[in-house]
Amino acid sequence: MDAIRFEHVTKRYGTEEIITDLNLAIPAGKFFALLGPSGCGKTTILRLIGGFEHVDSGKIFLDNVDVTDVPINQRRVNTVFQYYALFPHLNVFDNVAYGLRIKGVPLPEIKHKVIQVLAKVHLEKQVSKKIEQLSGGQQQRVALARAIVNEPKVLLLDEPLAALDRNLKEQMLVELIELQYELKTTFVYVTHDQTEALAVADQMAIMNDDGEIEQVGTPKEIYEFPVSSFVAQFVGKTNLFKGVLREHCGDFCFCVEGLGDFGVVIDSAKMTACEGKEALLSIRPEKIEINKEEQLGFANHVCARVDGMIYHGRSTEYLLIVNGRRITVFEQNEEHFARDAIVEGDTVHLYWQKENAVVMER
Amino acid sequence: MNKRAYQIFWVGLIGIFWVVVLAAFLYIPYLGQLFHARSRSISIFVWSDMVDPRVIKEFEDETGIRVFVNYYESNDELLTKLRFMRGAEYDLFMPTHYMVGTLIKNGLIKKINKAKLDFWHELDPRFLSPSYDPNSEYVIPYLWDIYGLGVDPHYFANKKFVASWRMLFEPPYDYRVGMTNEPREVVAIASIYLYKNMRMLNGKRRASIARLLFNQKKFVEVYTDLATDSLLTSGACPVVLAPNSAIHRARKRVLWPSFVLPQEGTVMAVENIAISAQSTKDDLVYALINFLYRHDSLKNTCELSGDLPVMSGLLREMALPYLDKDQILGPYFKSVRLIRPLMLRHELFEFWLALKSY
Amino acid sequence: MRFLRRLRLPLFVSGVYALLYLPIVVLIIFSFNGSTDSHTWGGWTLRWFAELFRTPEIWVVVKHSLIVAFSAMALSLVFGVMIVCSLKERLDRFASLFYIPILVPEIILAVGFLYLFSFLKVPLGLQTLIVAHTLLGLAFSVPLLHARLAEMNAYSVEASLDLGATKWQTFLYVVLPFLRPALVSVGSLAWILSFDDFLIAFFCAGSSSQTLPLYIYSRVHVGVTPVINALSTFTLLVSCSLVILYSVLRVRLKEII
Amino acid sequence: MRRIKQAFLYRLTYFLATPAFLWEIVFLCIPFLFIMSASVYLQGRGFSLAAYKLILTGAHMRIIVRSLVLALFTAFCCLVVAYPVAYFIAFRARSWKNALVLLLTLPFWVNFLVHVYAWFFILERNGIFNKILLALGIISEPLHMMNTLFAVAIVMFQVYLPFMILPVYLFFEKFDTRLLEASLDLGASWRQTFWRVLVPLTMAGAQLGFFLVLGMSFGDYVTPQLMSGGKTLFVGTVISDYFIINRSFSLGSAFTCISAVVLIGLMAISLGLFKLVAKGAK
Repeated sequence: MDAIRFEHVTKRYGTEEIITDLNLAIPAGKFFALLGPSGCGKTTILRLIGGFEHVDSGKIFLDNVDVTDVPINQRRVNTVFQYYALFPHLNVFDNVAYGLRIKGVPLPEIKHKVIQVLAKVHLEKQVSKKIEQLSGGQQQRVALARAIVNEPKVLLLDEPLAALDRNLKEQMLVELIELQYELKTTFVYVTHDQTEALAVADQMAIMNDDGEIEQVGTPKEIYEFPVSSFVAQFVGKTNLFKGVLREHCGDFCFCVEGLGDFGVVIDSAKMTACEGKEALLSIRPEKIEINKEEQLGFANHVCARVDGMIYHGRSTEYLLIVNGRRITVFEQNEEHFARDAIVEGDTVHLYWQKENAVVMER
Repeated sequence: MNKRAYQIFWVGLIGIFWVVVLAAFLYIPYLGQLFHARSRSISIFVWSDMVDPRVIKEFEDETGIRVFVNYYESNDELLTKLRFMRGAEYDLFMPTHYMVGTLIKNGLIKKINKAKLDFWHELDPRFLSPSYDPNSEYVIPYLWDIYGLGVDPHYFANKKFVASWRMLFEPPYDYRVGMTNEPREVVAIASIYLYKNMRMLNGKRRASIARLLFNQKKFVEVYTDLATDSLLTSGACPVVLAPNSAIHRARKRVLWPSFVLPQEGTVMAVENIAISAQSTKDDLVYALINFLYRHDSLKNTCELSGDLPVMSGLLREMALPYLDKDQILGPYFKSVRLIRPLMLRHELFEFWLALKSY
Repeated sequence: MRFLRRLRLPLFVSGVYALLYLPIVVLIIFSFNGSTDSHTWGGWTLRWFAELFRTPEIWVVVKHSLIVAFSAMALSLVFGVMIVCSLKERLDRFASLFYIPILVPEIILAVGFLYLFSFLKVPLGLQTLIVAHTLLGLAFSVPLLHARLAEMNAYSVEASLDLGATKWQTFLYVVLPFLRPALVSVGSLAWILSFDDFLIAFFCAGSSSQTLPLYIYSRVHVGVTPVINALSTFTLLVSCSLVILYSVLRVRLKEII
Repeated sequence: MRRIKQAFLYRLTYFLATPAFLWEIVFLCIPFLFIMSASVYLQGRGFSLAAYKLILTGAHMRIIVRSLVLALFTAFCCLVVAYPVAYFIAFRARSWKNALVLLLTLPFWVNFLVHVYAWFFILERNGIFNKILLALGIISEPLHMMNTLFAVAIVMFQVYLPFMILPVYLFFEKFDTRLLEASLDLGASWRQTFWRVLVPLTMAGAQLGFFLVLGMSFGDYVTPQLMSGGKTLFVGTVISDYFIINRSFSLGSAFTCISAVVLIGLMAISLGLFKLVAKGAK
């Protein structure tokens, strides 16, 4: 079942079309992430769900009920805002109790629920503090508590962790996942940070700069099988090659000018669409084996010259040049002392399996 | 020296420094006077509508004496300001007759030197040696005003009009009246209406005058000294209590307002010229006074303000179509009394305040 | 229906503005009134403006008013900046006390000034008006400048000192520019309070220091003459053009810098 | 000499802070003391409460109460009207914002007296308002508006309205509109959002404006004098009359003190009310 469904939604600001004919279904009970570059309109989608903006055409369904013209305060949807938007004149308790008070819930029940939800976000000690006395992470938790205490059908999170430092961010991510698991509420999480999205989401959508959805799927699907170069580049790092797809004795091969032919695995439906046309090949840097000596058992092979190296701790990033093209390769730092250390200027051999390369139309 | 005392010393020093700076700033005018006495200029304090700016201008052009003109709107304002400044600011002012006694008592005006006045013989003797200045020692009568009813004849085209204060205090028809905002005048006129005389009010008289005015208040549109003339011309009030000067001004715009002197008799106000006791510029002041009384300047002033000159000869020359000059200069003059307060000042004030507190 | 509901607020606001400007528009129209009687309409004319410029006494009192208004404005700004910058957050507790002079009815202040000046035998003149109006100006300048300064990022002063500026230079190039918007609004408020003040001037102005409101009051007694209307139109025109000039200049300056 | 200079620089804070405080002391505190002492001092009799005895009679108290009611009414009307206007300017006016704020301040540039007097042309018997109504056929006889309490009230409302809108607007300007969205998002209606979020957070501006208008209209001299036709007295006119016309300083001071006490009392009460509204709104 879909928690939220967009049908042919278009939104304009003035003459500028932010979202054009959007169709999107967000499954119920899942942690759904909406990933896109800054300014692509993902926040607008969130605001449309929340009811802060009105669509210019199309319909929005919440639990299969048309909510296109339902005002904000009557939608069972709550938002955790990017800058928290906590009420400065109320303390932590009153902030969290706000929605319940509005609904006219009796006071003992409010108290019970608020304390419960504050415990969930580990803020039971800050109940009567003022907002300005809290740290950024604590404010974030108050904003979260304030939203979930209302038991919304859908919780919208608008880049909620953007203002936090890295460690806090990771900690909050884990807590968010646990919270979602516990509550089983649909979370819609908007972010421009792919690591966040990959970490939290059960299901995710990638938006491009024009406000179009490029791909919807599980994080793994998205990462392993991007449908477009945009997705491939935006989610993780990749090496892209332009070339032409050909069939050769039942094997598929991808010809890149100046590099040679590479074997790829591809289903026949895609083959018919792509054959003979210009296409793109994407190989993730960590899928490429780098070695100074020649190796056996790999489908594809090129020689390259090392142009630079960046040490990342858990891995090393090699910047390589093959026939004037740049290729990036990650290698896990498995041993304390690697075999023959690769240094700048060395010539190395690169290998990858044909299953690890993805062919895309655009 | 211990630390605390040191601190206090400095704070005190800084405080004193600023106090001295402030004081120096406030007393600048005194310093200015020390260095150069004011040149050929005089400062006069006059009714806002009684001096024609053109006359002053002519005087300045002719003599080269600079005249600073300041205005007041009531005799009480004049007295209060003079008292606060001990009269030092002005050389000449223009009190109404009922204020003259107080000014003399307070030592704010000095005796005039009639020898320096070249028009004394022209003044109407009826205005000389009045009760408030028995030997005409202190003030020179300048202009006078007679009070009556300003009437809109259109309203009374089909209604009967009686030349009586009744039209003002107990209107026979349903119309609104305009009053002046000077309790001295109103109470005096009420007394003339009820008792045909102006004696100090005893308890009984005071009560009946209070009743009369309270009842009248329902019909009163305004108690004001502002622009009485426009009340008549705008049609808001068909009957107003007004000095003739107000009618004079009204008739500059429209020709129909008429001025009626009630048969019960009426009151008048005489404006006088007085010289400040502090003035040190006698020559300049007398030059100005003589200039003000010159026929052409007096005529200009009267033309502008509508007040009557105390020179009967000049009065007869003037074109005053709304006023029966023979009537006011003839036997009727006997029933025209000088306005005076019929109660003590405080009593009159509280009386007026009570009337207006409802 | 929804369209109408959307228009409700803008319509209400334009109604309020219409009410605010009703007397002013009437005033402007009547300053071109050809009739001598200020209460009836007698066709368009410019003669009141001609008369306005031929009446020297008006310009004397205008000059007085301008002197008083500018001095009071300057004093209240200078004193305000001085106290705000020296006490900083120590002023928190007192800042709102400075509002008292404008919350107290002006008439009470005026009477108090009269007592004070007559007790100290201070000669009444422009300088008494200036100090009196400075009190009113301080009522705006101290709390508002204080609030503005509190918004200032404390690090910018430290940054300036770190970059080698002296305290005085920091004040001149960092603090003062930051205060500028507040200085402009406070300054214009203080200026207007002083320029418009009738009651205090009524009690505290000396003989040679009549101000414009006093002059107007004395003229109103005879019935507002169209010359006064013309004067009001003229001041409005001048202030409008000053405001426009200021905003244009500000834009220009921004472009240049 | 150098030591003195150094010591002086060390005391610079005192030096700079003194003038403003000096002004408040010399021109605010001392005059108040003068007024208070004058109210209990009768010439020739020394200390006496006779002045208060006279002032506390019916007529005077009636005047004070009437001024108070009028001032409250004015301030309240201004507050009610100012809120939507300030809201519009702050949140809806977009590019018109600066112009609208500027337009609020422009009326101040017309002299207050002239501003008030202009209402004569509008309200008088054959003034603009009556002429329009007559021409439209709404009334057959000119309405009697000039020289009534209605005229005083409407003029006060009109001239003091900007003093209310401006402070309220200033606090709206500081207000974070995202809080409105947050509140609506949490299920509050517009009305609830208004009372629970907008009002508590802009209360300080409303208070400032309210007290400003209350104080100014309570002691106003010009408006009642010109618009009521002198038929009814208000605090401002009476205080002025006591000093200028009656020259009775003890009575005038006593009246001033009592009106000030009443005004302060009222301000304290309304401060409590404001707090209550903010609290109740929670």
